[in-house]
Amino acid sequence: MNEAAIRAEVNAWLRANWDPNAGLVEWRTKLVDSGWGMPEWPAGWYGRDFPASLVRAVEQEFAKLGVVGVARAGIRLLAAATLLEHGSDAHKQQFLRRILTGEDSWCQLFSEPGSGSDLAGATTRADFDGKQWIVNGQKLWTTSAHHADWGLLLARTDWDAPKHEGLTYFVIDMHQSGVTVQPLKQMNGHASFNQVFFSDAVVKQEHLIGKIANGWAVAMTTLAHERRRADGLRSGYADIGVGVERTGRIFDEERAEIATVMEPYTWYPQRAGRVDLAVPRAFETGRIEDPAVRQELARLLILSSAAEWTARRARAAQQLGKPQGPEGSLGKLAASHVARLAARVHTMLAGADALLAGEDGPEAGIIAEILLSVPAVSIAGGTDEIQRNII
Amino acid sequence: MNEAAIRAEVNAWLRANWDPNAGLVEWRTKLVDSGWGMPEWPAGWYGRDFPASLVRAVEQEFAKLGVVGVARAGIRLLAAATLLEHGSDAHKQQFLRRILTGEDSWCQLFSEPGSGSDLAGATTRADFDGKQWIVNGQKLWTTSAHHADWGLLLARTDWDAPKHEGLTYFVIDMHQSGVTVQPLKQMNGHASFNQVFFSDAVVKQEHLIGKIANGWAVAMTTLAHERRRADGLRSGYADIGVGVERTGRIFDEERAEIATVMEPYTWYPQRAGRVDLAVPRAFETGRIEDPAVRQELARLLILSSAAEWTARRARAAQQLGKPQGPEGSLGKLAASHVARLAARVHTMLAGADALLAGEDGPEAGIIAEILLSVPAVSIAGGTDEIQRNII
Amino acid sequence: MNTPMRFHFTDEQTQFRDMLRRFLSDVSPLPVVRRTMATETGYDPAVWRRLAQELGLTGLTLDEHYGGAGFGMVEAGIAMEEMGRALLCAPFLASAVLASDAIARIATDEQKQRLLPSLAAGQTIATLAFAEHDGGFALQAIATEATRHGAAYTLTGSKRYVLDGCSADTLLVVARAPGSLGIDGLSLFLVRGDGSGVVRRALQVIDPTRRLAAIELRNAQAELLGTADAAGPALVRTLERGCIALANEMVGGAARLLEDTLAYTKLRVQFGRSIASFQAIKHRCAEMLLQVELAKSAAYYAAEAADAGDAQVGYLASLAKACASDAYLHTAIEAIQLHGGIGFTFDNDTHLWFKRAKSAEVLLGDATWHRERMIALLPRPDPQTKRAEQVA
Amino acid sequence: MNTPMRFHFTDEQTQFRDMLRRFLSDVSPLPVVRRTMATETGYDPAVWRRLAQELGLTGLTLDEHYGGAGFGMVEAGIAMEEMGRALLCAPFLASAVLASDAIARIATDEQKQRLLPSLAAGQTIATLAFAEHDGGFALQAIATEATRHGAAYTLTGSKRYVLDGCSADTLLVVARAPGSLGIDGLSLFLVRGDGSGVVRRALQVIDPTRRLAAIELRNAQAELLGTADAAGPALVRTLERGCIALANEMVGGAARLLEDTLAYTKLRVQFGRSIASFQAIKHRCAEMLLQVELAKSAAYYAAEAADAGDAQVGYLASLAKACASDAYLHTAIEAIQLHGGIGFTFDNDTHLWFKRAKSAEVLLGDATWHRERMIALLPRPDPQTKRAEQVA
Repeated sequence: MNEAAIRAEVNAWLRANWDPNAGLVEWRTKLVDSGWGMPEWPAGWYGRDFPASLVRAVEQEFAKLGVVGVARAGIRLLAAATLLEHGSDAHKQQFLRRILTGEDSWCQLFSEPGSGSDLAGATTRADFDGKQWIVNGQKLWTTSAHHADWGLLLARTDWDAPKHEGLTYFVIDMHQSGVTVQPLKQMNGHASFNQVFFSDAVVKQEHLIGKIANGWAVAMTTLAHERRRADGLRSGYADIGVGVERTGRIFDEERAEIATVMEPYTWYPQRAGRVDLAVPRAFETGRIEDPAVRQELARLLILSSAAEWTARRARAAQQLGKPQGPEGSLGKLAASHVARLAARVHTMLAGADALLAGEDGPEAGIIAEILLSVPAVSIAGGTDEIQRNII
Repeated sequence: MNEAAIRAEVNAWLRANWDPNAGLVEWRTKLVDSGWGMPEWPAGWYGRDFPASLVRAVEQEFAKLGVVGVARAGIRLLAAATLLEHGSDAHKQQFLRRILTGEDSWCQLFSEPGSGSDLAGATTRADFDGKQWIVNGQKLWTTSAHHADWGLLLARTDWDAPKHEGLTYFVIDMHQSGVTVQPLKQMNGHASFNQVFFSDAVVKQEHLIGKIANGWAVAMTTLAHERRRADGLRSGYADIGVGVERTGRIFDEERAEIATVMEPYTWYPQRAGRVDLAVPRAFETGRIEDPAVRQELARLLILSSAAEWTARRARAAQQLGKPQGPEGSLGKLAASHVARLAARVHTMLAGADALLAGEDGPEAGIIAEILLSVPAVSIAGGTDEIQRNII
Repeated sequence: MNTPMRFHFTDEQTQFRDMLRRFLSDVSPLPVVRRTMATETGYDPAVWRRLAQELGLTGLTLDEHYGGAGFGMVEAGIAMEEMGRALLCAPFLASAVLASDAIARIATDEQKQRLLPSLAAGQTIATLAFAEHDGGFALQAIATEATRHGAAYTLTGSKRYVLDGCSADTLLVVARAPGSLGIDGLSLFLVRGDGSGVVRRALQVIDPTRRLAAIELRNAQAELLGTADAAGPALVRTLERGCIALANEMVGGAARLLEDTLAYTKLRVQFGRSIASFQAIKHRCAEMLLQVELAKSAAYYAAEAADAGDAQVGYLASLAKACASDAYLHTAIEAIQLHGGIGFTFDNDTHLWFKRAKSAEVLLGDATWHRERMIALLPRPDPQTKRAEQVA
Repeated sequence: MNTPMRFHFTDEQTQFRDMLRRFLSDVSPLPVVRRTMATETGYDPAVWRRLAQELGLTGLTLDEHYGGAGFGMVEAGIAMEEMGRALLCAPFLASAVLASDAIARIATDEQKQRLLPSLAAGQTIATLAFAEHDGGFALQAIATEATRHGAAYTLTGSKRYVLDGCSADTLLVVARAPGSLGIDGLSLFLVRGDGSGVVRRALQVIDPTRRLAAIELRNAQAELLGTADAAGPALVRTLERGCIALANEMVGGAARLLEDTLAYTKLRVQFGRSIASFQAIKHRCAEMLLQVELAKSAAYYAAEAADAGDAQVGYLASLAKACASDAYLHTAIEAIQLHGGIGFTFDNDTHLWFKRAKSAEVLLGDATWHRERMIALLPRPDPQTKRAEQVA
């Protein structure tokens, strides 16, 4: 296919159909049916079987006009990718469309208390009572469960098989009495995750994905997409409509959608250490004059700048299609060093005020939130979980 | 036995026999035959079967008069302990006496290149040619080989057995053409260890210790004594004749003996970081005025003082017969932290002079030697080896 | 040091520790701590009474003459260490250590006779109000001024970071003579917590187990304790003892965190094996252990030195405080991370110690400040010593 | 930064690197390094000639006009990085970086025409003699004085830590006008290495691959380069480029050490398994890798910024130098320890890089000095930026 032609076609279609004052779902419905919303998807399922290069072209045309795309927030697209690969036509029929329009929100029900990053250790059970599956147990580290309509559930259906071979993959309706969602309060007062309790929760027989006892393979698909998409998804919103002023009903509705999804992550900048505040505060507090502070501040600037540049080098290499060097995998390790050092610097800068939180604390409590959030960086085991759940 | 009586008896015997102007060997011969030199040893073999408490009493009587004891330097006593436990009467007859008089010096031939702390991996071979054992191979990390008369050799005699079961323990005569001792030069210019090469070196059939293929068990005895004695031996000389002026031929000869044994370790204080030099140099160089230096210097003083006090706590608990707490095992880890930090501080204090060594370097080269020696602390694998070899 | 140190606790001291540990786990287990830290005052008067009446802890270091137990810094250190382990929420540091020591050093006999017995009995709670917004915990930076009216005084200024400042009956306020500088001209004053011209406000704190107040003084009625303008040097000593006490509290908390973490990692199974069996975890635990043991040694040594009247106690107090601050914080962060994601949740107890570590790190001056102070107190060695030690 | 950075090397630059790596492993493998570092001059004239004639490295950054290749700091960084990997013993930093840059910035056209071509061709070796015993590498501390006699000058003073000072034909000496202070009144002078009043002495160094000299000047004949008393600012730029070059040399050595250590740990078997499979070793290696990659990023960025004429190049040069100093030393110590006992022996090559790391750490100012300099060069942010970035 010829890229220029594609660009012209999508551009023409957008000019003909895009209306900032339409309803978000209304517009997306039109978009999804047009096949322009997910051009990389199969032609049969709201897509056009486009290769990555053409997909990028389409995305750029969207960006030029600042057009809102299909719903990407949360783990919707992971659910979709999993269903596309392992789901029946009935599943695709029932779920894919409402995923892309944003009507349905999804959550992932894999991790459990204690099992940490060892997903195969799941002990939540699903038993078939002859006409449907009855689920009992508990899941942890689920991010969007509190506003999810559907959940991707990994549950044990065979207790005699080796742990990887006794799991089955389901789609569970989150709106039922057997499902209780509880926010998991953190030491810094926020709650980015939920615990989900199942007591005789019900899963329709037809909502089993793939085959019985084949859940691990299906889950691997979800995780693979999670990793592959992580970056793309995170930037998903950032690069839309740069420089295009975004007014109109549709943008308001989209902003609301984003806000809901982002809400659990408002403290993440603090978790990262808020290096951006270090220099301004060093000057404002006058602590910049303290030679010991100067040394630590310099250490922080060195570490954070070098870490950022290392990430940029990795991205540049990637964009040039160069073989991915080791520098790509170092982000997390660097981030935890930065966060710890930033906390030390912010403590030095705050002086005795480091004792105080909320309105009494420096920066109206932001500094206290930093000090109480950095330990979350590079939590053994937990980390990947947490990182992956970020959109 | 009554301690007071023992003290009186040994004191009387010492007053009757001790002569600072006698020859070292002459005196020790008398001492060894008297059984006062090694009272914890069996009565049949130059000892008196004394319990630890009485041994300590005897040692104190020696210390009071500043009397020179039996030869303890190097690994003599490890050899002796091993022979006492696994040697035949003939072995004891031939070796024990000359060990205690200091006439014979010994070395340990266990470690090999590559095998690091995995002694059982030894590949030096010993083959029986019908009347004697022929040794070929190489040993590493042997400390006193360059002045040793005899060596404790662990060699493989069975190549089909599991690695621990194919080893045999020998005593080898170091004075023969088949044995070549080469000092192992270190990055700091010193040589604390030797490499020993065997090419068709000979071991008399009767110098096999214990049984064939039972070498590992015998070696364990040597290592056990090594660990148990390490501290005692290290302080072996320190607490002798405190406050007694030590003049006379016998002391000169002992000093010479000590010097020979200590020679490979002259750089060990530098390896430890020479914290004692930090404060004086900080003042002398005027760098004490630099706030960044003050922070690092304080860190060093905190770390080294706390490490010393931790060791003192461990010793105090030990002396009170209290159950040994964890603080005992932390010395090495602490030492490596101290050494690294000390090197950093000495570098800061030296300024540009940290580039210089020898006479051009600060403290006539001592600082350079510190900087080039600290990496030896807590060498992975190697460490224990090195530590244990210290007398 | 010229005084011979013991480097171990006597049997009596060990018994005291064991008794205290049992008592605290009985009267203030973690559920009680969580309940107490959610209250307004932040401590439980009932627990405080039992501490006073059953153990006489409130008068631990005061003379028998005033109804105290007459113990030294070592015993106070043991008490603080156990309280740090148990995360006890109580005005012990404020009242039984800082305030009691300040009065004992500075007040006249008549004043001691009048004030100490009720403190020793735990009937009244006192605190030392010296820190201010500018300059934090440095006595030199105190700006609050005392104005003399015949025999009486009035104080005007703003105190901040006052330990248990809202629950204390008695405020010991440090103020300076107009125009004085540094630690010269400082006096210690007695101010009634509910006195006129005193406005107290609870500060929002990072550590809910340690309450702080801001206190506004506007011509507040005050009674001079001891001699005017001469309290500076004594207050320095008092704060040094406070640092030693705090260092001991910190090692107690750090040691407890280490134990809990080791237990948890042994317990927690991942990929079919206890995560404690992962070598990397072992190494991190060994490093924690080292930090904790070093900090213990420094805290114990400083306490022993204080009782021995060691001339270097100021240096040693700063050393212990700096050492414990870094060790506790390091241990707390590691503890949270080795607990995995669950260690970051509010229901897991680890963060309670983390927050305590954070407040202890800053209280009475952070590690950087105390490291600088160490060097400032370092005696210039005479050239001989160096050469002498070179052989060692 | 406002200039758009590439964050990658062009294909030409990558080819230059590959070619250089092959060349160095061919002309200066480790046996040659060991032989060369044992010689009196500490470098091999034959290798130097090949560097000049076959690769034109000696004129890498000089204008074509003077027979140079006209390349920038990035290429110089690549050259330094490869030389650091290979532990090349040669006066490249002294002559091709510091001296060449100083002349190019300061000298008159006539002087450049006279001096640069032979430097570019590698026929003469020059070095920059600025550091002195008191004050080390700080230009402000220079005490050597220049006395004017009509058009001529004589210099008197003591220079120290002069790179390749004994083998250089030409000494570029920094001296000050009598009575001047700071970097004001500094001039750059040309002094013949064998000139009268010049006494050169090789210093005993910690790193045998990098030679230093002490140079005594007693009324030494000198030719003023460029304008009198105005060389200060230019010399600051020259030393910044020296720091960037040195930072690149350091990351080359560190990266090589890391590779060797990984290879060794994979190779070395203990208790029947490769020690690389020990998780604790893996973690130490991951930490080394992080340090090396961070230092690379800083060194590359600074070089690119220098070529882009970035106004913050001074700040970035100090950042890169401080980052690389700590990373290289950390890597070198870890490398020795992970090699086990053998890593501490003279026959094992690891210590050669360790010593290079040690000399690079100190040369041109240590990490503490450059961290302080970074902050001194930090622009005071306007209050807006902070709020702005808060959302990011």
